[in-house]
Amino acid sequence: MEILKIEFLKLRKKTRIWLGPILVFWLIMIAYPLTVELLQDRLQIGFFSVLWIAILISMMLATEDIFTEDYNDGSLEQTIIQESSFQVGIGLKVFVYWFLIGIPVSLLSFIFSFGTTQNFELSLPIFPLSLISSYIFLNIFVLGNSLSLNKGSVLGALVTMPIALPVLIVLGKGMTALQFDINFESFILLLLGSLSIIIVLIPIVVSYIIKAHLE
Amino acid sequence: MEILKIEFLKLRKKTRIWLGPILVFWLIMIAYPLTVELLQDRLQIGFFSVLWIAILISMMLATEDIFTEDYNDGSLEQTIIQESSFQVGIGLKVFVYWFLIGIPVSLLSFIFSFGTTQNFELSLPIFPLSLISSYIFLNIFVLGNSLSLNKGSVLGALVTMPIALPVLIVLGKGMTALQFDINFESFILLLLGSLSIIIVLIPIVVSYIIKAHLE
Amino acid sequence: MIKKFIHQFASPKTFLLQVERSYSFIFFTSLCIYVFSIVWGLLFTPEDFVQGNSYRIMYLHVPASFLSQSLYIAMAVSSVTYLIWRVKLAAYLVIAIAPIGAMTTFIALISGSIWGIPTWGTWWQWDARITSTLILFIMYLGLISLHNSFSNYEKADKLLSWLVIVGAVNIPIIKKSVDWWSTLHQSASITLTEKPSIDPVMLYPLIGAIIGFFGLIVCLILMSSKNQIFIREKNKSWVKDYV
Amino acid sequence: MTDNSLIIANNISYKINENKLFHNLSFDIKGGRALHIKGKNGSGKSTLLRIILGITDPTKGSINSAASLQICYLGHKNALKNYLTMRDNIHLLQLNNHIKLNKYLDLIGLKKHLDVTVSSLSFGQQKKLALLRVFLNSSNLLILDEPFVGLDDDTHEQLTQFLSNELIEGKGLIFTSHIPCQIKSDLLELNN
Amino acid sequence: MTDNSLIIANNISYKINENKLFHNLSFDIKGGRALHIKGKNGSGKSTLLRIILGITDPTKGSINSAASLQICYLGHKNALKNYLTMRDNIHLLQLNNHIKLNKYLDLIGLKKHLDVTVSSLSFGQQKKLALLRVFLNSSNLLILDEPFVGLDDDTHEQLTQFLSNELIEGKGLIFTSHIPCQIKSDLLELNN
Ligand code: HEM
Ligand SMILES: Nc1ncnc2c1ncn2[C@@H]1O[C@H](COP(=O)(O)OP(=O)(O)OP(=O)(O)O)[C@@H](O)[C@H]1O
Ligand SMILES: Nc1ncnc2c1ncn2[C@@H]1O[C@H](COP(=O)(O)OP(=O)(O)OP(=O)(O)O)[C@@H](O)[C@H]1O
Ligand SMILES: [Mg+2]
Ligand SMILES: [Mg+2]
Repeated sequence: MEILKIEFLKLRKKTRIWLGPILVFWLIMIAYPLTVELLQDRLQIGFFSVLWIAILISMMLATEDIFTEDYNDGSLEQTIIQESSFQVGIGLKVFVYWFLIGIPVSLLSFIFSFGTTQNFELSLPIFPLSLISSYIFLNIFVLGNSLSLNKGSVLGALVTMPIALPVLIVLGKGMTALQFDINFESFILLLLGSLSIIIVLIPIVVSYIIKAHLE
Repeated sequence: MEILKIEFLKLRKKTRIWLGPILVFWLIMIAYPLTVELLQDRLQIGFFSVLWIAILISMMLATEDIFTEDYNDGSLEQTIIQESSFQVGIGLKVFVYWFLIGIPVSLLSFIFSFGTTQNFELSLPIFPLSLISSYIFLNIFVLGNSLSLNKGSVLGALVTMPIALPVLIVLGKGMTALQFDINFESFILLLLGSLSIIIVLIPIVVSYIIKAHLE
Repeated sequence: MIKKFIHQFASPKTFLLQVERSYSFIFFTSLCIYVFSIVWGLLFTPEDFVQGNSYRIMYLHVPASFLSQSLYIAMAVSSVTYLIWRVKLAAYLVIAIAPIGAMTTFIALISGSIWGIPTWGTWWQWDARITSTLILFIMYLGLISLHNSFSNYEKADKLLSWLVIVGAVNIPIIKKSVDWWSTLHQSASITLTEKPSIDPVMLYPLIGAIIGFFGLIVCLILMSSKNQIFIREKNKSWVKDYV
Repeated sequence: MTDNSLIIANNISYKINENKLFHNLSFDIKGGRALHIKGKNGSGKSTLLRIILGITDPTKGSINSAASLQICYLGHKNALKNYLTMRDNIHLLQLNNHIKLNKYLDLIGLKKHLDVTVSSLSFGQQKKLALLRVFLNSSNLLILDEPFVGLDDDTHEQLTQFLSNELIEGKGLIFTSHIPCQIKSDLLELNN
Repeated sequence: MTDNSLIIANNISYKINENKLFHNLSFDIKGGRALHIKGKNGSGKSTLLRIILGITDPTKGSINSAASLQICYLGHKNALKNYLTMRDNIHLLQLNNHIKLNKYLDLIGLKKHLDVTVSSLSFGQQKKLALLRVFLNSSNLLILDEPFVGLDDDTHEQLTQFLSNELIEGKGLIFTSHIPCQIKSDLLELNN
């Protein structure tokens, strides 16, 4: 619990880290209709693609410095020395990020979907879908950033994109399923299943990776 | 000229800084079709929005660390002491970024457009459009980043958004004009006009902001 | 006990001597098999009545596609070996295979694209399997650049191994993509469990081509791991003696 | 493990990319004793400390530590958040409720700067703030990597005083320093 | 401006948030002379150097500098790129073709580390690399903020030697240091 409190404090003080990605998400979603001619049905077609990409990008931005700063200023060493369960610490950290960034973004996703499609049935499932997918993306990018720690986020993106793209494929398929009302739950279940594995495995892997970095 | 050479050298050595945004651009463009059902005509509809957003985002990423790193490690002080014309230095720096990131991204834009629309007439103008808009975006984001230099604030993002959105609108309108073959040149001229003002003013403003930061 | 055995068996020195002894044998047999199969496939099999002659690019495409995944699996196995038993040789193998894997994936992409023009009428399609092969290619590039970005080899080895293992989730996705989503791309026609759905006249040269190509790639890997060993253990006395 | 040894190092060696940094070092640290590690730049002092901390694995040999061991470490890096104020940093270090906080804030003279962001503080003031972690430690082994760097003479003196006191109270101390200091300690020289 | 004065400070004062750091300081630096600025942590030494450099404006007073003035500055921060190798850093500093590069690389003993990334170097080695900028300078005024920090005794000695030589060659030197050193210099104490 102590870890949770500190992580929250840190993020609260550094507004940019959590507000930034949310703003970028918002920017993309606003930018989208601006760049298309404003016919309702045309708007809808590309809409969900843009939505998933926006979530992907904002989560990428959110995690960009998740460890770099602590690594550079030496805090990470201190954490490793003191904390008995480093993995749990990482898991909680990702959770805090998700709480402060993933949840607002998911809410915004729902709002934008409703605003665009004017279809409540279709928009409501967007909320759980983006909750889950944002958490998955966060975890994946955290992995990438731990790998590329002081090497810059690009390497991280390069390295994790291949892992993130399949999720996008599933999301795309899921939206089609939703629109044609076939078998939508199985996609949610598939994502939830992946998430439950990822949520446990990634913090463990990341803790090993970070320890290797610090050596 | 000396400054230009050093900037090029610096960027050449820091591959991630220029290659990264290009890769992210590429990845977004790849991610897009993954999230849509794979029918050629549906792909085309959202395509240009995604394209402009991808350019926006990759330019944002490109400039993200344009000063922070130099500020934190003390290089910026050294530059100010040595360089007689700091503004020109900044202008050149932005130019180098554009040369190494904006131009390849514009080329990729053209290629992706052609690949998706299979329409050469429509895709060719994408090249100058993205050349100009990427330069504008770069300048805008450079301004934002100079504002939020060492602070954990979102000041930069907040300031730059209102400036970036109009450009997106113009781009969107420009695309419509292009598709219906009306008055396309005037959009290019409008963008070129804005660029020519921005290109002079922003480096000057930024140089003052940075000096204020260092005091 | 097991650990000791592995370490003894997998000492770079033993490995190198072993390579030295068997290299030329593997090389020449696989070369013969590959050339023979290709000649057979290209000259002595009938034209396909749907695809005409264009299907013959299969003798390059199928082995390359097959190997692009197999090599990744080989890397993943080596990575696990390295992380659990700390076998240095395994780490050398991982980084030795990566560029070759990237190369074969690239061949698969290119040959597939070329094949696509006559058969599908397009050289590219955002189809699940093709896309995931592209992703695999990016993955290889990512692995290589990750390893290159460290000056401390031990660190680079560990990080690379972790990434390889995590990235292995892509392999089943590529394998299954054709079954999950109806796509343009052909589904597997050679499996271990079922009777092949391909005409035996084309099948036998194809199997030969796969085996031959496989052998040639193995030779490449052996060369590149030899190279790795020299780079990494250049300070060891036995390497100095050897050179 | 003898009665009050905090850490025992057995024949540890360390190689990096096949270059030896040190070879077959053995030593132990008891409560109440200090160990001063000396050596040229790049001789491996910091690396040795990190091995003792368990961050880095030695290539050969092993480190045994007492079950009661609690380490307070300060490295070359301050582990502070530059963009936060002193007050927030103290909060992050969870020292804000420490009973001796005020005493030591007075001692290092930083009380009036509590609301200044760390990046605006002078180099030495930042180091002092980092040292607060040491002054308020509740550990039994202090591991300090060049703690005297950047400190003015008064603070240097205060730190020496403090560390000597901790030794008297039975804590262990391992430190490196290129700057001569008055702490009674055993010496370990690293030469490559 | 007298004949060989490089910099003249007239009654400069500096306040930060209405706190005086120093008040009415006047001094001048001539070629061949060194000025050692002393003072407690946070007394404003680095700030004074930044005022001399023209980065910060003094609250009152002015700095006049000779037309020929060419400054080489090394602050608390090394101005190195941590993620690049030594070789690349030297390249960025445009010192890669300097005729004396090899001599000084040998002197500080970093030649064999040319392809190691700076972040892997030891603290002292990083400082030495930063000092390369000073060793290979082509300026007539050196401004060094605690250049001896983190250096081992040999390197400390070499730097002292080098700086003394530069003074003999007629260059000016302003530096701060908490560590005592053997450079013949005038003293400027800051007290608040
Ligand atoms: C860029 C385009 C293409 C890519 C990336 C690609 C990729 C692949 C991959 C990954 C495999 C899997 C091998 C395995 O499962 O072991 C494969 C096999 C195969 N591909 Fe392609 N392919 C492409 C185009 C084509 C085209 C145009 C054709 C012919 C119409 C084709 C025909 C085949 C066949 C017959 C197999 C063997 C399937 C089997 O027997 O298991 N591919 N390809
Ligand atoms: N990747 C690497 N390749 C080669 N050498 C390396 C690498 N990483 C670290 N080193 C070397 O390991 C040594 C680490 O030394 P360490 O930081 O322990 O020195 P130190 O004794 O603390 O020195 P200082 O007094 O300067 O703090 C350095 O000589 C450094 O050059
Ligand atoms: N925003 C601010 N608010 C209050 N005080 C500030 C602010 N910014 C800087 N200061 C004070 O100005 C002084 C700057 O001192 P400076 O860095 O010049 O010290 P110094 O003499 O170089 O010390 P050191 O020996 O530690 O390097 C410090 O006392 C610092 O607390
Ligand atoms: Mg050290
Ligand atoms: Mg100072």
